[in-house]
Amino acid sequence: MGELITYAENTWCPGCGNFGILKAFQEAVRRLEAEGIGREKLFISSGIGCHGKIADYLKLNGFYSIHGRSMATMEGAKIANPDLKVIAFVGDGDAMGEGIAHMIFAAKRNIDITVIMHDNRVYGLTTGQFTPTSVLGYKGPSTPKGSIEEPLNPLTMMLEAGATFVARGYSAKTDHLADIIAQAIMHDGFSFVDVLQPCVIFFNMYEHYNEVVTPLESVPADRDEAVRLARLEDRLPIGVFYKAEKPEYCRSLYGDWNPVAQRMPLEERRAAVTRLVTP
Amino acid sequence: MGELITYAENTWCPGCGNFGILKAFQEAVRRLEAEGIGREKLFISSGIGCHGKIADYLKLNGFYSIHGRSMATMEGAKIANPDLKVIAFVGDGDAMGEGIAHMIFAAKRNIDITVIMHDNRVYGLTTGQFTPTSVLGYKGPSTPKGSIEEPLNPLTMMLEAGATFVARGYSAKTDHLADIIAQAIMHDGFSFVDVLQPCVIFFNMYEHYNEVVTPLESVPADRDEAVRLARLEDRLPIGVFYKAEKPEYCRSLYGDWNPVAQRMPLEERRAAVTRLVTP
Amino acid sequence: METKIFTYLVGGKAGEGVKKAGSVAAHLFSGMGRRVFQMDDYQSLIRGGHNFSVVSTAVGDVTSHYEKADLVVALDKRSYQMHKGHVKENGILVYNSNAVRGEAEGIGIPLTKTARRYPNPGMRIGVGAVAVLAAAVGLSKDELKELIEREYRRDLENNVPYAFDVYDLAYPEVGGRFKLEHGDKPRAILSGNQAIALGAAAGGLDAYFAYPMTPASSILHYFAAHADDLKVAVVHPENEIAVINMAIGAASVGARAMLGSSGGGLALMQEAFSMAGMAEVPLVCVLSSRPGPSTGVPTYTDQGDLYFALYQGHGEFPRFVASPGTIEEAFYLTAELLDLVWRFQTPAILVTEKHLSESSMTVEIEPDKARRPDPLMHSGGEYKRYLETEDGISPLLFPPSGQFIRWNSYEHDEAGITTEVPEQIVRMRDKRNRKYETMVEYMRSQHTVNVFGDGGPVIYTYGSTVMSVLEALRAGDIRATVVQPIYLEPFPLWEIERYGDGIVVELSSTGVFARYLREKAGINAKAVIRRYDGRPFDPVELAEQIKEAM
Amino acid sequence: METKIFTYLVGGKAGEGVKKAGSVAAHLFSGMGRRVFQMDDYQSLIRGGHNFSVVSTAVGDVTSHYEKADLVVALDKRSYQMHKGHVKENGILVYNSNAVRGEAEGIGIPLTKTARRYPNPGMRIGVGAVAVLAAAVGLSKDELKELIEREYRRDLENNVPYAFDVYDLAYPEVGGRFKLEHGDKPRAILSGNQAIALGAAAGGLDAYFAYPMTPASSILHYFAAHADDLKVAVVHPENEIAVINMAIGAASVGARAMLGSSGGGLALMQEAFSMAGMAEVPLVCVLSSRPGPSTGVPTYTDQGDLYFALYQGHGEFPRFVASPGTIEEAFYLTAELLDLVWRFQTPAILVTEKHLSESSMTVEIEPDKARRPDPLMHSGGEYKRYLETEDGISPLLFPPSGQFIRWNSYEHDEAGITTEVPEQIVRMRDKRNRKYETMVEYMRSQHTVNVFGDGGPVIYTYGSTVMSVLEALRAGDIRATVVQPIYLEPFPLWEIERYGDGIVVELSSTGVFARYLREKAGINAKAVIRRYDGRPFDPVELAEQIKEAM
Ligand SMILES: Cc1ncc(C[n+]2csc(CCOP(=O)(O)OP(=O)(O)O)c2C)c(N)n1
Ligand SMILES: Cc1ncc(C[n+]2csc(CCOP(=O)(O)OP(=O)(O)O)c2C)c(N)n1
Ligand code: SF4
Ligand code: SF4
Ligand SMILES: [Mg+2]
Ligand SMILES: [Mg+2]
Repeated sequence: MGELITYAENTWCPGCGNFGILKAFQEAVRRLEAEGIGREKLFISSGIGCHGKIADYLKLNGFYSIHGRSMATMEGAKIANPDLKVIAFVGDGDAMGEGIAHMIFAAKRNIDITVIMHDNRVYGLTTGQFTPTSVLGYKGPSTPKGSIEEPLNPLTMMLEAGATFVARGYSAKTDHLADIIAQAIMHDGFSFVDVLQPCVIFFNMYEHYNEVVTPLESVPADRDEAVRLARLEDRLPIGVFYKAEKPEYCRSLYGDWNPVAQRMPLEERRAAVTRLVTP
Repeated sequence: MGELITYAENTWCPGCGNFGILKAFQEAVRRLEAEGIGREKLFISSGIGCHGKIADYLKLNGFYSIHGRSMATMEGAKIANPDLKVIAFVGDGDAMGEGIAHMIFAAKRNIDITVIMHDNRVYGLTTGQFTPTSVLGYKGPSTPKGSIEEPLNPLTMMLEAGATFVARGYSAKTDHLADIIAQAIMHDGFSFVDVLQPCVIFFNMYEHYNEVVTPLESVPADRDEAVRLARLEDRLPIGVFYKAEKPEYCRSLYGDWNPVAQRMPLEERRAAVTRLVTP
Repeated sequence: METKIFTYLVGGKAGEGVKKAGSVAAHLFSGMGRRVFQMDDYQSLIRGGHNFSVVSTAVGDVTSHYEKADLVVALDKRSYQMHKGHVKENGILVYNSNAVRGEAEGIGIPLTKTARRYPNPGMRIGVGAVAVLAAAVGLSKDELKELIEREYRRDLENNVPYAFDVYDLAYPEVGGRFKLEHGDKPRAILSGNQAIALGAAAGGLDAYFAYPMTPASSILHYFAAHADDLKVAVVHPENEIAVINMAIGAASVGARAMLGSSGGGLALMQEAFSMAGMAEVPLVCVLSSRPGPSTGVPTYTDQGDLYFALYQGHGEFPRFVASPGTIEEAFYLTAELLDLVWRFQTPAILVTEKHLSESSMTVEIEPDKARRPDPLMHSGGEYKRYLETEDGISPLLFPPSGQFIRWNSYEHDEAGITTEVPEQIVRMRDKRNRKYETMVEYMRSQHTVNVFGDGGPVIYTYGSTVMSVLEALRAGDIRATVVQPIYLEPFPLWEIERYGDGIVVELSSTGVFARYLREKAGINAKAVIRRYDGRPFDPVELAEQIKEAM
Repeated sequence: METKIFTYLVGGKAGEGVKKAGSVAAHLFSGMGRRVFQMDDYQSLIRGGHNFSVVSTAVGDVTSHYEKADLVVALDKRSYQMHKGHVKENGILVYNSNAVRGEAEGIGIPLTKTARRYPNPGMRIGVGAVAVLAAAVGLSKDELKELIEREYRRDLENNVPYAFDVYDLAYPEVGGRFKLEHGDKPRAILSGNQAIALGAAAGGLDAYFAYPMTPASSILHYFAAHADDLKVAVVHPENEIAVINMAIGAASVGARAMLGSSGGGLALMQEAFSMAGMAEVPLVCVLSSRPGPSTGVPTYTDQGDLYFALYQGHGEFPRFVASPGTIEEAFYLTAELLDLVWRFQTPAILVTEKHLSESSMTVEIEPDKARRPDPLMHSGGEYKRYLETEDGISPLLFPPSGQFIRWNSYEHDEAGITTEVPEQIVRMRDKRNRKYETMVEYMRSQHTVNVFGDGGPVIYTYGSTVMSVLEALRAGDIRATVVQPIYLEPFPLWEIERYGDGIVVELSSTGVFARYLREKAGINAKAVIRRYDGRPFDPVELAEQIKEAM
């Protein structure tokens, strides 16, 4: 599947969890293609950070956006062309820090975009400062004596905001992750995939994750159960935590229309304008 | 208690719920003074909106800040001078829309500020557009066919973010509200008070609130119970939903120190600098 | 200083229907074939306070309200006190005698007491102000009825009899006092914000994004109300940062996108504005100014954002900045900017002011004359988003497509892949700079400067102040050459420099436009006529100032 | 073109200890009493890629690295290829023979293979580069051991024997090839960002707020590491908007506050920056630039943000914008800006670049010479936050106090209560404009422009490019008058205008500084020497360009 990858030199650190995400995503694309969703329908984006480099590596249409905004960029793309399957790759600093408002509102409005969060619990590319998901006591260059804040839980936060598809994957379990990603993209509404992604340089959690990560056997019965499971720390469940149906934003906004593909002919538009400027 | 009020002309609409908040707050100040917390220790702030005008009316030290930022302004004030009791008056558009990131992080870091949200479920001052707390179907000038988004629940959102004091009051029950506000200010950590505030012009909920508002008999046993109660809609509980102890941010940051009141003498500071610039 | 202008001023509390009364008057006049200019002065509050609406009308051109009115109707005491000095010689002052007591000047009519015969008396008295006008200009009761029915539409069973009651009270005092000539034909009345919205629509807009902020909000409201007729996707998201990033995302898949806000909102968008420069995203941003800095004076007007508008965003990148001088120009210019941003793939700022955004006037608009975007599209072969071309413009292509399309906020190579290679950085910066040269070259063939008048001393002005200046020249019967750069960036030096030194008129406290002219064109201001109390110029006063400066 | 400069260049992958090796070299030289300049070139990645560190040293002044080195140590193949052309005549090229194969030029040493005798070989080879230098400049093994112990501190049981191994391999080839004179005394080595942090501390800073962004992050890191020694509250909040609003809140209760970011971060802060203007909040904002627009090239240097830095925020309000020319100046200027913002209660931008922020050099700093804030405090009577004074400066007062203190982002009256009254709006705008006049008057008595050299053609430059130009003059033995405005706003026209036309040197693609000089002072650039590939000037090349332009 080499042709899904560009010629850009990969500059992730050897062993970085991002490789697993890249692999899983390619696998997910293959599965989608098998289901008839061609890659030309995909539109991807990413924030700035180590995670963001995936936008350089994946040979898919998209927008390498700015720190914390790729989900907003993708909401705009979706609103303009709802036929696209849009995916935002985000970092934990990116999405839970700088861009948390966009995350909450994308979930709230249940817009059909997929957010894949490379959750390494550090600002990787800016040399390891603590992020909103960093553990209490985490020592980074802005918190040399250890972080004094308790982390946010991305899953329960997104559930609280109204997300209709919430899942967690692990970059080292690429097959499982590919499956989740494919499901997330297929889901008709806002999907959030939190990916445990060890950063071998600043917060290497491989050993810990390998020990505690436990796949869910099935989707939990309801949101309360999803929340309970998402809060577990000693046994760290991965899989789909929550999946629900709710009206999708673009359809609620303008029904079965596509702003760029079904543009009103300019003549009609001008006739409409003429009506509005006629006394 | 006239001297708590400035000479500014009050321009709220007759019947607006904001009057109840203004009254309750003055009463809370009186109660705090009775407990030995003088008004000179208070530092207030507000966003922009109808709610924000309270900063013009209250004769207390403070900062009339910008839309969505008053809580950040107040975090800065608290960090600089932790001896102050700082209070941010915010709107629902202000705090759940423009400024939601600051709300979540102020709660997360459990910084000792009090946020009082004038929750009229509309952007009042900009003529009634829908806000993050507006009901599905709400018709405002930006949603003439009705809002297509489900509202956020400010209480559960703040609980999710880690707030250690979460309460709801009703502007028409000023005595009850005054009590909550006094408690919130006394609480050592982040406090959030969601105030049901009818906007008589754009979303007049007096009748409905008068019918369904029900004071809690006691503080719910735990956070889960608080969440359950906070989600009720048919019977709308008011009172303190949650109260917990957790290390306060400023003390975790620098212990028992006060940056502006216990400034290091400039000579010592320069000696320290000299050490750092000596080869 | 006699003009053929008739001015109607109605003042009262927010919620009393003041603006509506002004608008009804405007429609009455335009229905008579006259031209109309309506300016609404309101405070940042919802009920109470002091609002007023001034409508000036003439058979010929009128591009400003006048501060002094022929007929003043004061609905409350504050209006009475404020506006009793605003009655023209031979004008009439009518006041609500239930609100104003113990005052001698003018004609008292018990507007409130009369309204109490009907429900919601407080919100109805604006209708009374219309009835007074109807009587004063000699409308029959039938004509008044028709006017009320056409313009108010709602609650007619109370509004019409109330209007009749007031008409009967007023007629003996003011009946037929003003004879207004009919003009050639009825014209549409648009506010500046409506013109901007409609111009964008005519120019092919697909999606509008905005977070409410005075004085730009009514663009959002207008689009929301007309989303179905115009087939525009209209989105009001969580904040301004979402607004611009969504708009950029929309543009990146081919949507003609626009956004609007005031200074504070645009200030929040600058990071993404800079991204639009780097990624070469076509985007029109409407900046409707109010007095700043910061929250400032939200419901008033000012031109102090000029430099802010010009230099948004970090780094070097090309952009258009233009400002319409009239409401009609706002229509065409918005469409034109949509064309330009798509032609050159870079962002634009349409800078305007509350005075244009929220004032209304009679216009004659031909939607077919609006420019339509005609971007350069990819025509075959391997696609490269940032293809290095001679003119710096790379063809566009949108998904779905079998090709690789990558937009990038990082510096990049032709395909849009991130680069840190020195030569590559230089090549892309050169490409964008070449694009700027192409823009300048193109603009040389475009209409970038308006010149009014055929001789006389030069007056420089721009934005909505153009309307004030033109009216001042009429009001003061002054011969002058008014030079208005429509485009501020690229600055049309080739047009401007020929006019030499002149008088500068602007709404700012430090004379930013005069400074700009000096810095850009070496033009020295002989005098800088400034106003900066948030209010637009009054043509009569401005005429005096211009005469003095000449 | 012979200079007494010795240059050491070490290149390799991120993670191999390249920057550290440069820094150890710098300390070795400064320990010899020499002056040092170190420039680190690194990519936006954490491991791999290509980094290099260049250290130039002399007994006399040295204010830039040189692209061509006397001793190049290439730790990997890419460095070898890139830097084999960067060896000065009579210089030496040493490479890691385990990484570079089949190449003839230079001296191969098996740095990796040797490192494999110890744990973590990949991260250790930077120590080898230091050992090669030690051998080349004739250090004894004891001296090398001492150096490694002092500078690396950790893992000495492996680092020292590894260094010895490499020393032994290298000595036969390069031993004592360079004789470096000793200078007068050891000096401290500071990076620009450290100087900014320490200058602020010396100037009385109470609180520093920042969200990480290259190349400003290391100010945050430095403050975080020294929060306890310096007694500064250091906060890294959720985003840049929180940063500036917190800083403003802190200032409003009396804290001397500062923040730092790069263009994208500052872009997000503009709404609040404008609030600082309106509410008259003292605040120093550090803007450390990289090539833009947008994400641009994050770890490189540029001066294309000039106009962005000058015109931040909507509306009209006074501000200071200043840019340090050297690392020492960065120290004093930061303290000075803290003084100025408190004196005049308005925000300031310290604009600098990656090249100053992240380069290091020997400095001699006297903390007692740093200015200290001495704001005008309220001294009695009824307090009014915005008291109208002749010079526009209102006294300050902080809580707790028995008085009413209100800061306001809206236009306001003297007490800080919101106003929409026209006369009041004018008065407050006049007050802030008077304050600006006071600022300008004050700055006329201050040191606002540096002039170097005593005659010869005029060269205009600013910011870190000053260091490049000064070194180029030394390198090229050129006589010139270098004029550097330290302050860009208020622009010190009174100083600048006397110098007339000249050559302009800057790091931008369109010549923004040249344009600024033309617009502000009517100065025409005889030539604009620009570099805009993200790299700072090389003094030798720049000297040639200057000569050509003269
Ligand atoms: C507005 C803005 N602020 C700060 C930065 C600097 N920055 C670049 S990447 C990054 C952190 C990225 O962290 P995260 O999103 O967790 O990604 P990771 O590198 O860990 O994959 C930051 C703060 C930026 N590019 N833009
Ligand atoms: C950055 C910015 N965006 C938009 C606005 C315009 N604005 C002023 S008040 C307001 C809404 C206020 O709503 P809310 O916070 O709910 O307050 P309310 O008026 O309902 O009390 C808005 C959007 C602004 N002042 N600043
Ligand atoms: S720093 Fe961490 S997250 Fe970034 S590439 Fe290296 S291992 Fe991966
Ligand atoms: S608009 Fe609503 S919230 Fe605002 S003052 Fe009036 S009633 Fe109160
Ligand atoms: Mg991360
Ligand atoms: Mg509200």
